[in-house]
Amino acid sequence: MEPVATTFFFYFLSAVAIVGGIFVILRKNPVHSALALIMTLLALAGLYLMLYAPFVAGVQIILYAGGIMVLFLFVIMLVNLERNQKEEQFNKQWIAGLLAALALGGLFVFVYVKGNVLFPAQVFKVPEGENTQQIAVVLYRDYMFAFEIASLLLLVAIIGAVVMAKKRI
Amino acid sequence: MVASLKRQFGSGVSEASTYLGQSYMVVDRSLVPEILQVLRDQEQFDYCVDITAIHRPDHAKQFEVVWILYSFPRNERIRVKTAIADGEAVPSSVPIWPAANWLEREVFDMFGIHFDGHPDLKRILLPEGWKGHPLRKDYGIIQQDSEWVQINLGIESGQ
Amino acid sequence: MLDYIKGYLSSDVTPGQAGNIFWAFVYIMLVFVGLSVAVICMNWLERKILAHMQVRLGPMRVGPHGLLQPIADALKLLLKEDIMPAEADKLVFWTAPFMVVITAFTVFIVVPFGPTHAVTDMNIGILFMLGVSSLGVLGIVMAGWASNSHYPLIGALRSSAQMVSYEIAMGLAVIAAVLMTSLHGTGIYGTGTATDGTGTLSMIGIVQAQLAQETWFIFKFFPLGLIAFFIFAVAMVAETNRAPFDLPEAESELTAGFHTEYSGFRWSLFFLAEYSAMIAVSSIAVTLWLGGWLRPFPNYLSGDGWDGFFSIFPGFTFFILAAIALVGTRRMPKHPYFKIQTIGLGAFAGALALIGVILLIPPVRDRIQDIYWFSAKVAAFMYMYIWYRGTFPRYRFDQLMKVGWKVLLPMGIAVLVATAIVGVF
Amino acid sequence: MTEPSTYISHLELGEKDETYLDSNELIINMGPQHPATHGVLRVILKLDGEKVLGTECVIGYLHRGVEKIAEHRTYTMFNPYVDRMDYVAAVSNGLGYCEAVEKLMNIEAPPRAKYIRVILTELNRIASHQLWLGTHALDIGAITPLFYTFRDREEILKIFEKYCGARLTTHAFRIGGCQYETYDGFEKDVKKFLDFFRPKIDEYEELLTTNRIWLERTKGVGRISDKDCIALGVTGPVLRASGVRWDIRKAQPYSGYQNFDFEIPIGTNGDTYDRYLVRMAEMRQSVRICEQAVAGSPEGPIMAKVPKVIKPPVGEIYHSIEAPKGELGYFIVSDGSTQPYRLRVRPPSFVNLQALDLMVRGALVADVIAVIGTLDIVLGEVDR
Repeated sequence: MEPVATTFFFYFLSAVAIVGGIFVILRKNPVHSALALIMTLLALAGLYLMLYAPFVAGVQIILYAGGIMVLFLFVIMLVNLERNQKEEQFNKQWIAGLLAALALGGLFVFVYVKGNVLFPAQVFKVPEGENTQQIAVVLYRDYMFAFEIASLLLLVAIIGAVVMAKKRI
Repeated sequence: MVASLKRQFGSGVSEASTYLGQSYMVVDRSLVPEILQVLRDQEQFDYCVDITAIHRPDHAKQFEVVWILYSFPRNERIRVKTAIADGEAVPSSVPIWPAANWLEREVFDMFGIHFDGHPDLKRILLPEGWKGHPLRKDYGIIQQDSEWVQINLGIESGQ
Repeated sequence: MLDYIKGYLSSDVTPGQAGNIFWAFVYIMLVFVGLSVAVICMNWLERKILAHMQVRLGPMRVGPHGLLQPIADALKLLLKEDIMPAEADKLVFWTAPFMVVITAFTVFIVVPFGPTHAVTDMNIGILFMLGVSSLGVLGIVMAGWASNSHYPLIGALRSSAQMVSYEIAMGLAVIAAVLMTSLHGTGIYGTGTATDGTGTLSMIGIVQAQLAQETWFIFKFFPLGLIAFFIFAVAMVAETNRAPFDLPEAESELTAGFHTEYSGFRWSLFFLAEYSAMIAVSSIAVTLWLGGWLRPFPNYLSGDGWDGFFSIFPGFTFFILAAIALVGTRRMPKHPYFKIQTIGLGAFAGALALIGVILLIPPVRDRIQDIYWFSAKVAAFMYMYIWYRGTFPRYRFDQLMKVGWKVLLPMGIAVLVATAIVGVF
Repeated sequence: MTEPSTYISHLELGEKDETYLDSNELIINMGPQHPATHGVLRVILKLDGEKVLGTECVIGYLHRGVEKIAEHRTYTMFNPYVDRMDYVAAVSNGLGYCEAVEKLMNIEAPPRAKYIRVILTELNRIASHQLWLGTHALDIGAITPLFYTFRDREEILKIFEKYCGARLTTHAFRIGGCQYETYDGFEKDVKKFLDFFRPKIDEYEELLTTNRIWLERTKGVGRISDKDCIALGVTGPVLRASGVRWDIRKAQPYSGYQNFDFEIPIGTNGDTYDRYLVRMAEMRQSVRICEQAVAGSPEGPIMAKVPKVIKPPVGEIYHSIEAPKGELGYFIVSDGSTQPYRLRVRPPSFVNLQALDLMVRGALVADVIAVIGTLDIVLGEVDR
């Protein structure tokens, strides 16, 4: 299917993502922050769709928005919210934060200016219908070893988390 | 059994007999915890059926506190009674029978009799902050704590 | 413009794939209206069926046999005062029901009622369905948290834990079914014609694979398909918060769980979402394991004769319903007070019969086939839902988790591995 | 008997549990308006997530001052009031009260009256257990048994209505016997009901006894040992489910129960499932008693010789019967006038409810519901 109103959707989704991101850090209430983060993640999923990567978009929704964020909210609702709301939102490290933000901004500007040199002018068009299959081939054939290492690392992380969270085993 | 108790505690057990096939004993207030303990441990009265009180305003000692006990091994009931004056406290029997907890609270609620050593002696059926103890004879049947009703329910009268 | 509209009619793909926005919009409206009607019917049916299971009559007053009860209920809900707790988080409280409803309806974009009867066919169809329906829990969590009250909060906590747990088992069962689209098996399991061995996540593709392999996936690699189906059938009840897994809204424990503080219109949105979510997961189950829109035995009982025989089913079903309604008119009390009700029931029977006649007109008959078989299979699931509710006590939270993590999850992994092994060797 | 293993301490709301995650302890008000608290019981739950750290019952929402009313009514006038305490088992309440006054006046109801009393009381026990079963199952999430039990309970209520004109608050007995001779066909009605009802118990059991979810929800839930039961004064089916074979109908027979052949069903584990089984078995035993009572009911008067004005001599009496919920006792102090000087009701539900805290500590919220259901409390009796 030919894309419709690509530019509009690109800017719309980008704006949603950015506004969501800003709300994540501006809201005092952690639940609001989490909801804003979900908004950002959904907007990103939309951007993936526009890049002809439906599988990544689906996984983004199912894992991040549907899975991880639900757990986030689960934990946030359990902890003491009243105390968090009283806490100071911007602490003393704002200078370092500002510097980091400026550096990142500089990088973005650099990429934007030099973008035409660094990236191909035309985005490589992956056939949408085979996106999932191609990811599978890449993951499980070309980068099998890296994939397995990553999964092993995650397993270690899970076990570590269980050990740390459990009082006695 | 009653006879042996009488021997053991002497004049503390002022009356012990049977009326309509039900045995009861009247004991001195100071001996209450001891006698109840003995009744449970030696005489096997392991089940505290009820604790209640009777208000007799014409007596010198206005209140009569009644323990109704039952023994599973002996299949027997006994009533232990003691008379106390208004304002006098009775030792709590919660350490002997945990069942006494709410029963004593109810007696406190209805008669205003205090139980020494009760873990959480407060009103149980009436709301906290209520004035008066309704089962006393001087408390009228349609009497109410109108102040409480007005403050908490926002109405003139609960009647 | 007219050509644009007409042009689609000759195509053999979904409007989404054809890029025909007009027909996509028509399909969306059809699905939306159909779903709303289905929810209304479910409302009435659930009350009636449950009532008859429980030796009572159910709604009898509003309309003949309470047929107008759902409409009366809907009116009542719309007219009810909309209460928002004073301490509630207004924005989140307001958004939550819409979140739930939108996700519950969005998934129907990819549900294939027929080879071309879907709004669109996505390459990641099943993934899309699981993903979007998993967003529904966010709405529930939001509702529970925003109410700023303990019972909804506990309901939301239960709901989030439950959904995340059962989604995993559900996903494993789904992957097993997706694996089957590419695997044909050999030896005793060898069936159907060979393809290139690539599987598909597309909802339509999955049904077409079942058609090509000449088997429903529930029977494939027996008993692996059946076990995977069983896992999904259990997990989907848990996903939709229905008895015996209705802990997030357990009325005897949490009064009404996450929607305790909701009333009127907003509450009805939760209701709508619950039922459309039930239909959605049932659609997944039907698509993945029960051959989707395929009529019974399309490969063995093929030929014009059988096609004709099966094609009269939709009309015939409506004739049976009309006959039941007619019998109902006969059994109505003869008292003049019931005259209007009797006439109404008769008119209803007439309407049903008319629909039956329309469904027998050849062009309609051919096009309605797929939708009929799909709906019939989904309806069977809906009946099961009601049946569960009438039969089972409620699980306790830890037992629910135990079932999810200690029973369904290992079973799902085992089925997945076994399917892969059986399929390859 | 050794030291009781429990000591009920009240709820300490300020106590803090050390956990790695700084999770909040939730204080939840369950009731007084809550679908599963069987009326207006309010339970304050202290929760860690879903785990119950402690409970505190707040009762008294239905307090009507029955004991105070008794002091201002004559013995006859007070009789209908007792029906309003345990309104589910009004007949049992009336039996206990009438027998207590009779005992105080040293009169005895004639044999036929006793048989009528036994029939009605046992029917009422069945009705009470049916209501318990329906609501208990509903609390646990099985909605269907409720309608089955109510359908069958209706038959009992019809018999009550035919006998005395009232279905729930029957006021069936008078001091000294029964007011009414049985209507024509009473025996036939009761027999018909018993024959109708016996397979129905199997039907209930079919729905629940081997239902896996029911087993998981009830087995090991709200366990209480026999020692704890006795220490807490818990009586009735709850006590028997913990393995104590004690029933006042056998231990200290009243109203001619010694003439009937029946068994006391007991449990072993003292959990919710055993209490369920015990009550189911009790229904069967009640059917047995009713059958014997209908078959063997003698002819004769139904009212003893009772003076027109009831004026018991000065004295006091404690009389208790085995109500469906446990030991229902009346302690009456007479000063020789027409009104009781003091009337104390020993309500089984009130005392049994004390065990709630012990039974649900460490359990989950859902278990609290199951345990409240299994204690079979009636708030009218708890609050009086």
